[in-house]
Amino acid sequence: MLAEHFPALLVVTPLVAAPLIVVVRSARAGWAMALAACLAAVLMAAQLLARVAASGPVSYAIGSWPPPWGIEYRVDAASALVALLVSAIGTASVVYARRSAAAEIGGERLYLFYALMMLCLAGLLGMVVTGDAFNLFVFLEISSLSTYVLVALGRDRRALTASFQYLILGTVGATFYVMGVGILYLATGTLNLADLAVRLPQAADPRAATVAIAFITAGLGLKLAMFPLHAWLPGAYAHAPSAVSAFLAGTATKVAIYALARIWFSVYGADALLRDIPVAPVLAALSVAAAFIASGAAIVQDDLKRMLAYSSVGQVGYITLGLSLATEPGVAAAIAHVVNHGVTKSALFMLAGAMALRLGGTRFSDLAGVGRTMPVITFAFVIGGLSLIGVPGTAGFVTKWALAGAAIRAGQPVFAAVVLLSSLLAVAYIWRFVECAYFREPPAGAPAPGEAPASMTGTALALTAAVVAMGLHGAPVLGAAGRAAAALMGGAR
Amino acid sequence: MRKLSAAVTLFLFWIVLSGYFTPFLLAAGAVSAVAVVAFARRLEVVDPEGHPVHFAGMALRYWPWLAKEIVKSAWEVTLIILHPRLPISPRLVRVRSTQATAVGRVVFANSITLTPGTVTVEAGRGEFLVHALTREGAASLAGGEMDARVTRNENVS
Amino acid sequence: MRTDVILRVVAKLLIPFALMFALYVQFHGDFGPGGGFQAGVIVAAAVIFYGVIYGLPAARRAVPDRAVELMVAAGVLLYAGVGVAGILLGGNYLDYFVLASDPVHGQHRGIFWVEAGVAITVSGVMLKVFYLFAGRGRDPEDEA
Amino acid sequence: MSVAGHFGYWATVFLMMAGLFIVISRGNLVKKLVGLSIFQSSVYLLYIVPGKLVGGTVPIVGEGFTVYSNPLPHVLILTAIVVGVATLALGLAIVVRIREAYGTIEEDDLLAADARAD
Amino acid sequence: MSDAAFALAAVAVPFAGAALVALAGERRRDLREAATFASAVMLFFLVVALGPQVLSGGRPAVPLFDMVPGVALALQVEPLGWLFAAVASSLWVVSSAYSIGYMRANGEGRQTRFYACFAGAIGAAIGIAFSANLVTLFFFYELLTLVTYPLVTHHGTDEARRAGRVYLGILLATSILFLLPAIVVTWILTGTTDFRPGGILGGRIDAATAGVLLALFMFGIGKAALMPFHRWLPAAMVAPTPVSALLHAVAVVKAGVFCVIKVIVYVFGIDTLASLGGSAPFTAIAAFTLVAASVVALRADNLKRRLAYSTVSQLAYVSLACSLFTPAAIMGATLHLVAHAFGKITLFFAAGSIYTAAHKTEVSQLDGIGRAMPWTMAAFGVGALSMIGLPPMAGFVSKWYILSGAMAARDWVVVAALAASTLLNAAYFLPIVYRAFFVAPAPGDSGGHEAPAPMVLAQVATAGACVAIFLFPGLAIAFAKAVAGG
Amino acid sequence: MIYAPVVAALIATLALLLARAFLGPNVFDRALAANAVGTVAMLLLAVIEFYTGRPGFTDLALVYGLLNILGTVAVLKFFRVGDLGEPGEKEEEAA
Amino acid sequence: MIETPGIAALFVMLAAVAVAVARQRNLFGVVVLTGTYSFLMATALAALDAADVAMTEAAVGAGISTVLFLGALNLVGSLESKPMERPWIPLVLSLFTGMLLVYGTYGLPAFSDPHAPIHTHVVPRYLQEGLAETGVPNIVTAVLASYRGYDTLGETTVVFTAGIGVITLLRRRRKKKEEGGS
Amino acid sequence: MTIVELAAAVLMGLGGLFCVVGAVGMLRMPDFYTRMHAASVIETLGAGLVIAGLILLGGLTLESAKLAILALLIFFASPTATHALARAALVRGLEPVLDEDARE
Ligand code: NA
Ligand code: NA
Repeated sequence: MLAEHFPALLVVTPLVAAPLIVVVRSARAGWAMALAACLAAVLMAAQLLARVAASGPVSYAIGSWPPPWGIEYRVDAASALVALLVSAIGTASVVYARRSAAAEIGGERLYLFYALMMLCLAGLLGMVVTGDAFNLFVFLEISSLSTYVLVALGRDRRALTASFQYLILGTVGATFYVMGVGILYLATGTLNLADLAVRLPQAADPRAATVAIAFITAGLGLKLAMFPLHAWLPGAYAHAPSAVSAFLAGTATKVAIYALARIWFSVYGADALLRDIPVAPVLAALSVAAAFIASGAAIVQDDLKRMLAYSSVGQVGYITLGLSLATEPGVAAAIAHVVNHGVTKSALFMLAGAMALRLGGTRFSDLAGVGRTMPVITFAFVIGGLSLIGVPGTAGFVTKWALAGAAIRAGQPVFAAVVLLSSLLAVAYIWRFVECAYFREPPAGAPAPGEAPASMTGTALALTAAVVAMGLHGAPVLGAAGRAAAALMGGAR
Repeated sequence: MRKLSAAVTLFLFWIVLSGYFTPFLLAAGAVSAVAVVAFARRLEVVDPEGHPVHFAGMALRYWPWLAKEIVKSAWEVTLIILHPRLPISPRLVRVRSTQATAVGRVVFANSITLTPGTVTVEAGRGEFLVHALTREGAASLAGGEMDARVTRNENVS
Repeated sequence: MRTDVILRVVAKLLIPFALMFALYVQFHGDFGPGGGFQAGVIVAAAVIFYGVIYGLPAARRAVPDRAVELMVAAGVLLYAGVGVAGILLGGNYLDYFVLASDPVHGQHRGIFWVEAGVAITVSGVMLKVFYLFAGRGRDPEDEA
Repeated sequence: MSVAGHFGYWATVFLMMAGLFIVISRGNLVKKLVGLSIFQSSVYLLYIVPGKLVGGTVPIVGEGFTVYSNPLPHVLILTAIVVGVATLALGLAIVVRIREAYGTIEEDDLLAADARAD
Repeated sequence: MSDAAFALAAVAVPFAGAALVALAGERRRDLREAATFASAVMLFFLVVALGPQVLSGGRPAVPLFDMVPGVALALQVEPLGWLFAAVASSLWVVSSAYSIGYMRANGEGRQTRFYACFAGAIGAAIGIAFSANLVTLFFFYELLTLVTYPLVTHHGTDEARRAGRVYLGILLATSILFLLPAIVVTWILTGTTDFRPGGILGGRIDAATAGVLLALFMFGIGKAALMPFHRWLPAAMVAPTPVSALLHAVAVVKAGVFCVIKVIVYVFGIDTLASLGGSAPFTAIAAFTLVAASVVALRADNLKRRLAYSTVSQLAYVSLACSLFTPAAIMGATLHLVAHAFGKITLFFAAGSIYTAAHKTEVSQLDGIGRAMPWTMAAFGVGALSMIGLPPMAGFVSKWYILSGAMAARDWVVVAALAASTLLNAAYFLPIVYRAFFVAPAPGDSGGHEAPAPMVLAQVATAGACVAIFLFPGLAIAFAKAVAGG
Repeated sequence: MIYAPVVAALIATLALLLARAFLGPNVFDRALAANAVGTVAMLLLAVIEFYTGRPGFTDLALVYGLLNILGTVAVLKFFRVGDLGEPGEKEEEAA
Repeated sequence: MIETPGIAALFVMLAAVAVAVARQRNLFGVVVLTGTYSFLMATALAALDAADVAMTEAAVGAGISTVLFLGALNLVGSLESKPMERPWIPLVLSLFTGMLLVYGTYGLPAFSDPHAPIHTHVVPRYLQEGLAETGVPNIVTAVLASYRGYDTLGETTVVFTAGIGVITLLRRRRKKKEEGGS
Repeated sequence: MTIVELAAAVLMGLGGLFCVVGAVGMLRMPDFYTRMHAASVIETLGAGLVIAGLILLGGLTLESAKLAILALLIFFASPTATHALARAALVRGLEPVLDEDARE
């Protein structure tokens, strides 16, 4: 049965697609191969999600070496869900990139772009399904390195500085992570997450565990753009090629969040976090700061993509706030927001990219009157924006609901208030766009009315439709997130 | 011929490095030697300069003398270093080189450099520019014994 | 100024031995320090040494860009392919036990090929990176 | 629990601090990458020093040896080194492009140039 | 077709109409306006068709999606919702006619967007009316806010944009900050958000929590315009008059008070609230709003602004009635929802007619206008009397019930507030009627002419309805009784 | 015990060479010191091989040697012509 | 027992080079010092019985990295133009991180403690069964290529990623006239 | 300790000493060019004696042959590197400190 190898093939398929694309050296074929790999990943992730829901976690011993001696791949309700999200957004981004990347990236480098996308996807998927702390680092680096290049491919020269900044901070973060893992290894003698969960409580010295989680949280916090470690994100998202922004916004930070949750709850366990290690309150405080400060910063940006990027930092704050509750509903809400916000932000970056393609930029001065020149794209953007606010009928509402509920249940109504109050900041920045798009006259010499190419518009609209569908029918995502939280908090075993 | 001798040399190199005499590793060594020679030919490094078989005899005739010279001058430099006043008289001198081939010149130049107290700075045709630590070092080099010995060995085969 | 005669001759002398040494490191990774990565780096270093002394165009003639780019991809494909072979032969991914009738022999086979894959990709990448950096300061040229 | 028994950790800590300091404090992008390399290399010691057993040997199984130092950290750090050089190569490539695009690789000048563009 | 399908269709029809309007576009304006009118009529018949079933105890239910686990996006028709839907749908028919006349006569731009959003707003209002639970209600509530935003900012001027900010700011902020937490807390306390007769919070809540929760609901429903969250309503008056008429007399503001009643009756339960007590602060706020808004209205010269503050004050009647927690008062609140709708829309229609025919917007300009526009000003008079609560107008019926509720509760503060506001109502409405008919027009004022026929017809129809409800209150009272659990 | 003196001497040598590498004053001094560090490190490795009785360190030393010369030549080549890839005829720029 | 003091001495030298790197402003000097750093690090690693790691560090650090730096310096210039200003915040941040690490590692087993968890868990199987299970006496190779072969696949992919990344970043556009070739 | 071991220890110790001397020279010499000569001591006598001592310990084995290869590598590579350094320094205009009488 091939299906039993899906945990490995899920990652290997895009990983192999990358060198194949390099061998073929054709942008067109590269696109087709990338798309095929993405679709295969989606199918495998979906099958795994169904299988895990039906019959519990799946463990896969790579090389047939049993864990903890070999590297274990482990699919449970949490990893399957995130894997499905990542591969689905990857698919959408590849479809979107067909025209978008061709327009933004020189022809002779285009096939390399697809190879890098596949590497990034493989890296992210590997981070999600691996059951080994060090293997996670390896795949983290695969995704990071490819991301740096993808960001640097942006048209504007600021893409280069953004990419460099990301490289520095990303590497510092990854190194912090490895230090944390190293301390855990020294304290327990194992790298397998499940084995760590068993052995960590018996480890001689609690200080090591505390410092290890501090390093791991800081390291992954850099990757997930946790406030105030988010400095790299706005530039990277704003100046990357549109397809890359869309892909990263929906996946990269989300996978880092998943990894953090995995180590927090599956290895350390909520009890230890709440009882012994004061890391949850710190995270909560930073999350609150993110929700207000980053969202506030989003309001004053002059560039739409930069605004979306700051919004991402704020929205990540909601997710980490959910994690910091360290309760099952809180984690479930966080995971649900990972999915919902991932889809929403991808859609928004795609729409912004469509505008950029037609208008030559996404500064607000470029966007004046875009509601008339690109009515469909603009309307879809407003829908996506409503999801950032958390208006009912959009995906954002569903998770805000869950998050507020979880906060109140956890006896932290203040956090619920934070979530709701800060979403008013989202109202402000989205309405800034609305007023710009609908109340200002298009600048002289603006392009005649017309939408972006169909493949871009279509993908963006499909994701927007998904945002609405997940908003109206949010139970599947919340249900899956609830199972994911249970899997995370039930320990890795 | 040169190719074969190069391959054999490399295979011997392999034997020394390896120390394992399993069929697989011996075969691997042989294949590797052939492959390296093939690739090195692509790089155009297997030629009289790169694989100077004809200099093989030199190892026995010239090196012992060179070793003696090295020890001698090393000791001199040691004394200078340890001398409280550091009695040096550095200078740049031109030294005649009578070698006909590039390999010969390189042997001479590197011999100069290998001998403490003198360094070949420029290895031109017929004349080297040498930096010497002391007057005496420069003078002994100007005496031309080393040049003559290298040239003699160059002409042997 | 012309290429320095000393460097030229010593390089010619050293490079074949460096390459041979790289292969030794590759094949003896089972017994001593070394393996695919180190061997790949040494191979690349030998060619880089050549390029530094004889000039980038000479190195590019000897080891063309197209071939290097193929190596970059081929090594990963070889490595990942060994894993797939494990699946095709009835084991898990990267399961070497099933690569031969005798499990230990299978392990040997698997390790041999994955080390080869590592070496190919590593040497290809190192070389390509050198080409790109060293070639950056010159006129644009076709890299195909 | 003696200070001397932890000298490996001290070395790790010092190199980590030095590397991090260079990364943060220096404005030259190449210098930052050098700092990053040192920062990453501190991890080598973190992993490998505790794996050493005095009286043990290289973990190559051979006749007459029973005590071996721990091979697992070696494997992990091999990977870390490779990751480090990969990052370095990419970082330098980006620096080269930055220099071509901006004419400088000093962080202050870059920030100023970007600020002018905004 | 089952009743459930009717209910679903009732929500869907306006949205379908909006889509049709958008598709027809500016080029085929006849088709576009035909689509508007046809949807209105179809909606009206669908709602009417549901009536008998609901009155006889049927509760057609349509579960749609599982929005969050345990809470579906679901529709259910009950008497209060039906009554609200009936008012909204019947008035949409009338105001469609009125809008067509108004928009054409004033040569307004962006009419496609206008009609599409208009239809969407009605759809959202019907959705609110038929929501089966708090989450569905919240969904349509927010949708209504968003879809009316383009209507408020229709003119695209800076003033319109500022008004739009106030409108959205207050309505979204109150709903997100207060209403949503209230709903979440309800859900956590009870595990459900369904509207059920007798409420769902009974026995699960103490007095203090109930007080906080009630405050969250009352202020969270910003559309009910309780002070200090009332400013969006006057701000929204920059919109074209049909918008003010339908939305800010019927759909939006009624949605607000409708939600208040629905929450009190079906979430808390009158009995629960009555047993917990502690209504005094809300009563006080409602009473204050009632009187204060009337005072502001008295001082407003701009006609639409005066009407807007009148609306704020009239909405406070409903809130006040609700805060009494007695069946009679709830009946009165329900009836007032109906009565005020017909009365206020008549007044707005008249104001729009005056603007269209005479381009006048200020009360002080209206001297003698009754001579040129007798039908319009007659309708205005009927509406004004209904607002004051004098027979033979609909307003009398509802105020009667509210007053008797207050007397039954022996809440003399309420009684006093009602009396005071009735006097104030009279003070700010009657002078307008007086000026129109009994003061000579200013010199140089040409006097003008009557408004276009569709507009006149519409306002006469709604004025007639005001009288009709007084004369035949049975149906409305029957529904109101069903709401109050009588 | 026969190894202790030589190890100590080699480490002392390393320390002194490092001092030169720090003091410079120019890049040639540093490169010279670095090259010597490589050589001394090779010797140290050879001694370690005999000290531990495990083969393999000579391989390590050979790698050092090969890369030491590569590194030094690359630095110098670079310094002389300012470009790693040139065969050698590029004009000199003032430093 | 000369290992421990020897290793400690190498560490001290490493630290000294790190400081020198921080202070050196000529980037060529920095590159040369970095090469020295790598040699020292590799020697220390060898002394710590990590022969494979030492070989890799030497090959990478002293060889490839040097070439890479030089290739880049050729293109970006070699002098760090600005001296350090206000180093206090970085210093405090680094010190804080360092102190955290000290705190965390202080309770960990001391140097060369054979009862430390890393010597008693997982690894015994590699050392005792590795030769029999894989036929490879170099346990590092056995673990690298087989037990944790998947990590090494990832590592190869990292190298691949960096390679095509650099190609993507530094590839020149083809000349117009050369188009249509392939 | 056998005679061979003793001899080896002496050789290695001497080699180590020459290394230290060379390094001291590196510090004491006044300029780059003169320092090169000090470095030569390390690379010739220092390295040679240490390796000779080790070969003595190894006896007639492949291990010793390997050490010989190592020595060869040093003897080929280090003068080449030194030469390259010197040449580069001179070409880049680094002036040597010369004795007064050294005017050729
Ligand atoms: Na010399
Ligand atoms: Na190995």
